[in-house]
Amino acid sequence: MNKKIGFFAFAVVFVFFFLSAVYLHPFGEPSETDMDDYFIDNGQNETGANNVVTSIVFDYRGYDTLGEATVLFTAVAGVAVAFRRLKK
Amino acid sequence: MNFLILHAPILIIAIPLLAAFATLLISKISPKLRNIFVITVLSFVLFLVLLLAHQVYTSGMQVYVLGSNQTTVATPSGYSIPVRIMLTVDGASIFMAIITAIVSLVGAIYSLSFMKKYSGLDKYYTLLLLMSVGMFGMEFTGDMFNLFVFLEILSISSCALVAFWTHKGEPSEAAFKYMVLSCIGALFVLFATALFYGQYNALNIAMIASRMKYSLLDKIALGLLVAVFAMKCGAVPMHMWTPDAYSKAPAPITAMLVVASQASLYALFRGVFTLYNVTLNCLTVGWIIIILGVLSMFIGVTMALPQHDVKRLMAYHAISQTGYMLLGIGVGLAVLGDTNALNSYGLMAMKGGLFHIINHAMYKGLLFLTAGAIFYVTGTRDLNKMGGLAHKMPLTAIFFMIGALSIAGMPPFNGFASKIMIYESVYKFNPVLSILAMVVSILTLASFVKVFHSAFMGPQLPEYKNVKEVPKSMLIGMGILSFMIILFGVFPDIVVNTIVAPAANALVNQGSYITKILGGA
Amino acid sequence: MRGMSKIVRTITNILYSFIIIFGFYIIMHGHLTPGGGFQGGAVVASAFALLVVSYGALKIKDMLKAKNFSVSECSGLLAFIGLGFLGIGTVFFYNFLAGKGGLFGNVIYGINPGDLNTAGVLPLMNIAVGIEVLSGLTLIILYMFNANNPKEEK
Amino acid sequence: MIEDIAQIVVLLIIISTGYLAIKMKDLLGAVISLSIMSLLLSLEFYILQAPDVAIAEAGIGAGLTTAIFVLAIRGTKRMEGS
Amino acid sequence: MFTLETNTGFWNPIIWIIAFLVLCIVIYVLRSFGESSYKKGEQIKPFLSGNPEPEKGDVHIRAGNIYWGFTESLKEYYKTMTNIHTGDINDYVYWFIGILAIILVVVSVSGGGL
Amino acid sequence: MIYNFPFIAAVILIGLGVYACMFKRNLIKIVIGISLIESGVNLFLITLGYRKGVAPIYTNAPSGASMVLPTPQALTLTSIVIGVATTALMLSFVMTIYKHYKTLDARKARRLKG
Repeated sequence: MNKKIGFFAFAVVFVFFFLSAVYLHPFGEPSETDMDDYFIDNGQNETGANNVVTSIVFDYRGYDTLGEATVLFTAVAGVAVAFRRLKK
Repeated sequence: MNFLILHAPILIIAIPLLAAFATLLISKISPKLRNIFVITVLSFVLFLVLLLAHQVYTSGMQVYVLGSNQTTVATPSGYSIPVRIMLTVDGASIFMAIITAIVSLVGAIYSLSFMKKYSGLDKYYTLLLLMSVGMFGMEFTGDMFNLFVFLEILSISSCALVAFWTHKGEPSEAAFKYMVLSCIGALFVLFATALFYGQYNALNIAMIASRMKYSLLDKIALGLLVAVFAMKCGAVPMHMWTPDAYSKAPAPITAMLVVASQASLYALFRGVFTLYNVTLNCLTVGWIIIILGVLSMFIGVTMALPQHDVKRLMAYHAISQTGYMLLGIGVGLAVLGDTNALNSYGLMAMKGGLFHIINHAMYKGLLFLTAGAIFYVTGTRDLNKMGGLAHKMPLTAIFFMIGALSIAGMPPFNGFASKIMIYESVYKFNPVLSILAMVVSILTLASFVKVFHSAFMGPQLPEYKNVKEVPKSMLIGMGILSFMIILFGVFPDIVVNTIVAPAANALVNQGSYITKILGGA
Repeated sequence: MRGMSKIVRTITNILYSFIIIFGFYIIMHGHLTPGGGFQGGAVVASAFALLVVSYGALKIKDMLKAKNFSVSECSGLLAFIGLGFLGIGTVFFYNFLAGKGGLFGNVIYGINPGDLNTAGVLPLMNIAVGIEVLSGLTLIILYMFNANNPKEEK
Repeated sequence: MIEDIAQIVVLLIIISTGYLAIKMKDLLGAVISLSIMSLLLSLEFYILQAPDVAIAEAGIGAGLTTAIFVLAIRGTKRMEGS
Repeated sequence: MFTLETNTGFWNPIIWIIAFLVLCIVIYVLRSFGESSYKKGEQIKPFLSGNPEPEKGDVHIRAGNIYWGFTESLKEYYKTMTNIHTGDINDYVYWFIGILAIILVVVSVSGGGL
Repeated sequence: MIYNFPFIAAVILIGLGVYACMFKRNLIKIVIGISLIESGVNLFLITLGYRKGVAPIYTNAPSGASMVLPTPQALTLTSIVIGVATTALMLSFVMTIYKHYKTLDARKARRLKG
C-alpha cells in the first residue's frame, strides 16, 4: 500500500523530469548562446589562457572554484571528525 | 573605512573562509590562541556586517562583481549580459546576515566551555566557521550556481557537525539522514539551474528574472526549488530529519542549524519573489506555502507535547515556528499581484513573517543553549529524569524563562510583537488561519510550561545535589541572546522600521533589483 | 589489510612516479590543454591511492603521513584564497597579472600552442588547487583506510 | 551519422550499467558497475567535446570514487541482503 | 518610539511592562497582609497529619505525567503521527518525493500567472 | 536523428538514482543512488552545452570551427568534485553507523523516531 503510493509519486516526478528533457531545445541547438559567445570571443583576450574552460573556472567563475575547493576541504574535515580517535 | 565598505560583501565571506583554512594550522600551535582567533574573526565579521548594513540602509542595494576591473558594473562594456559572479546585498540579504553573524558569534562563545572536554576541537571550529561561510554565501549570492555551491558547503559542514559526537551511533544516523536528503535536494537545485541555463543561457538571478517566460520548464524548476527549500527549512511533511539532527547535534550547533534552516527559507523567498515574482500564479504558489506553513505549525506543536527528550521537543517547536514564517510570507505572496490587498495587509504579513525569523533565531537559539546547559550539568536530555534545577542554576532558569515566554508569544517579549503582526494581517486574508495560529501559540505555551516545570521547578533532587551554575562563557552566550530578545521586545517599532521593512520591500520589488544590476533596461 | 604480492608492489614502484609526473603535467598545462588543478590533483591522488592499496597499512604509516597532507592541503587553499586577496586592490579575484608583458608574457590571440606564462594568475591558481585537491583526496583515502585497520596502527 | 550511433550505443550501455549498479545484490559488483558507468560517461563527455570534464570524470568518478566505495564496503558488509 | 503600528491596531510593550509592575506591587501588598509569625518547618506538620514526610524525589511531578489527559484523549491522532515518524531513511525520501510530485502537479496544472 | 536522446538518457539516470534512494534498503545502495543522480545531472549539463563544433580550447583547434559552450563544462567540473566530497562523507557516516549498529539495513538502523 505504502509502497504503491511511493511508486506513484516517483512515477509522477519522473514524468515531469522526462517532460523537461523533451521540452528543452533540440539536442545540439541551444536557443540562446550570448553568454558563452562572450567567453569564446573574449576569454583569450582578457585572461590570456588558451583553454576557455580554465579561464571560466579560475577567472570568470573563480569564486565558484573557491567554493568547490572549500567543499572538498569541508568533506575532509568531516571525514576526519567521523574517524577521529576519541579521548578516553 | 571606505575600502572596508566597498569590499565588505566579499570580506564577510572571505575572512571566515581564510580563518577556517588557517584554524587547522593555528590549533597545531596552541588551542588557546585558536579560541581567541576564532572569536576575534567572528566579532570582526559582525562588525563588518553592521557596517555593510548601515551602508545598505542609507544608500540602497550593494552590488559586488567578482573578478572584473570595477566592483559595481555588472555587464561588460558593449554587452548586455552579466558574465561574472556577483554578490548582491539588499535589505533581505543583510537582514539574514545580521542574524547569522550574531548567532555564529554566540555559538562560538558558548562552545568555548561547552565543548572543552571533547577531542577534535580544531576541526570543530573549522567546521563552525565554514558553516557561517555557507550561510553568508547563500544569503549574499546573486547567482544560481553559486547558490548551489554554498548550499553544499552549508549542508556538508552542518552534517559533519551533527555527527560530531561519534562515541554513539545516533549522531551519525541523524547526520546520514540529513545528508541524503540535502544531497538529493542540492542536486535538484542544480537540475533547476540547468533548466534555467538551457532556456535563457544565464546563471545570474537578475538576468534569469528579466528573461523569465514561465514556460513548462520554468514551472518544473519552480516546483523543484519550492520543494527542496521547503524541505531544507523543515516544513511538514518533509520535516522528519529536523528532530533527529537538532536533537543529536551539540547545543551551539543546534542554535546555528536553526539559522541554517532560515537561510534555506531565505533562498525559497529569493527564488519565489526575485526569480519569478508576478509572472507566476501567485495565488496557487502562495497557498502551497500557506498550507505547508499551517501543517508545520499544527503538527509541529502537537508532536512536541508528548516528547520527553528536551532537545527533540524544542526541535518540533522549531518546525512549528517555521510554520509562522511560511504563513506570513505565503499570505504576502498570495496577494502579490493585487496592489490594494498587498498594501493593506500583505506587506504587513510579510513583515511579520520576516520579523518572526529574527525573533525565532534569537529565542530558539537561547532555548537550545539552555537545553545544552542542562545537558552540561546533568548529562541527560530526558525530561523525566530532571527536576529542581532552579535551586542551583538560577541564571539559566531565568534565561530559559525569557526564551520560553518569548516563544509562547507572551507580552512584552519579542515573540508577541511578530505574532500579533501575523495574526492581524492574516485575519484579513483568512480568519481561520489566524485562529489556528493562536491555538498553536497556546499549545506552545503549554508545552514550555511542561519543560519549565519538570526541569527547573520542584524540590531539589538528590542526584543533582552537586550541580553548579554553568561556566562563564556559556552564560555570556545566553546573556547576549536574552539581551537581544528584551531589546527587540521593548523596541519593536524601531526594529521593524529599520531592518524588517527594507527586507520586505526588497523582496517585493523585483523591478528595482533587476534595474540595479542590469542597468535601466 | 596487509599489502599485496611482490609483483604488484614492483609494478606500483615503477608506475606511481610516472602517474605523479603525468598529474603534475596536467596541472601545469591546465590553461593550455585539457586539464587543470582538479584533474591533475585527482590523477596524483589516484597514484597515492595505488600506493596505499598495494603496500597496506604497515608501511604506509611511514610513507604517507596524514599530518603532512593536512598541512599541505591547508597551505594550498591559503595560497588559492591568497591569490584572490592579492587582487583586492581592484576587486577580489581580479586577474592582476594577465597580459602584463615582461615575465608574464604577451598573449598571442587566436589559435596557437600558447605559452606557460601567459595567463597571469591562472597557472598559480592551478598549482594551488592541484596541491589542495591531491592532498584532500589522499587524506580521505588515508582516513578511510586507517579506519578499516585500527589494530595495525601500532 | 556514425557519431550519433556511437553516442546512442554508449548512452544505452551507460543506462544499463546504471541499472545494474542498483540491481546487483553484491555491493562490490554494483560498485564496479558504477565505475564502468563512470568510465563510459567520460567517453560520452569526450564525444560531446568536453575533454576537461572527461579527464576529471575518469580520474575522480572512475578512479577515486570507486576506491572510496571499495574501502567503505571493506569496512562494512559485502552483500546487500541478510 | 515604543509603539508598533500594525495597520489595524497597535502594540506598545511599555504599557504592558507598567501593568506588570503594578501587578507586582499589588501582589506584594497582598502578601504583606499575611501572617507574619510563620515559622519554617514546624507548621507543616499539621498538614501531614502525623504521616512521615515523603522523599523529595517522589513529590516532584515528572515530565511524562504532565498533559497525560491531553495525549490520552487524542490517542488516535498520536498513533497515526507516530506511525508516520518511522525514522526510516526511505520514508523520508518517500515524503520528499511525494510532496515534490504534488507541488509539480499543482504548479503545472494551475496555469500561467498574470 | 537522435533528437533529444542524450537529455532523456540523463533524465533516466536521475530517475534510477531517485528510485534507488526510495526503494533500496541498503545504506550503501542509497549512496550509489545519489552517485547516479549526480552523474545524470552532470550528463544533463554537458549535453545542454553541446552544439556542432570543437572543444573550447584554442591550442591546436582547427581554424574557423565553432566551439561548444564552455560554461556547462566549468559547472560540471565543479559539480564532480562536490560529488566526490559528498560521497566520501556519506560513506564515512555509513561506516560509523555500521560500527555502532552492526547493520546496513535502513529498517533496522533507526533508533531515532517518534
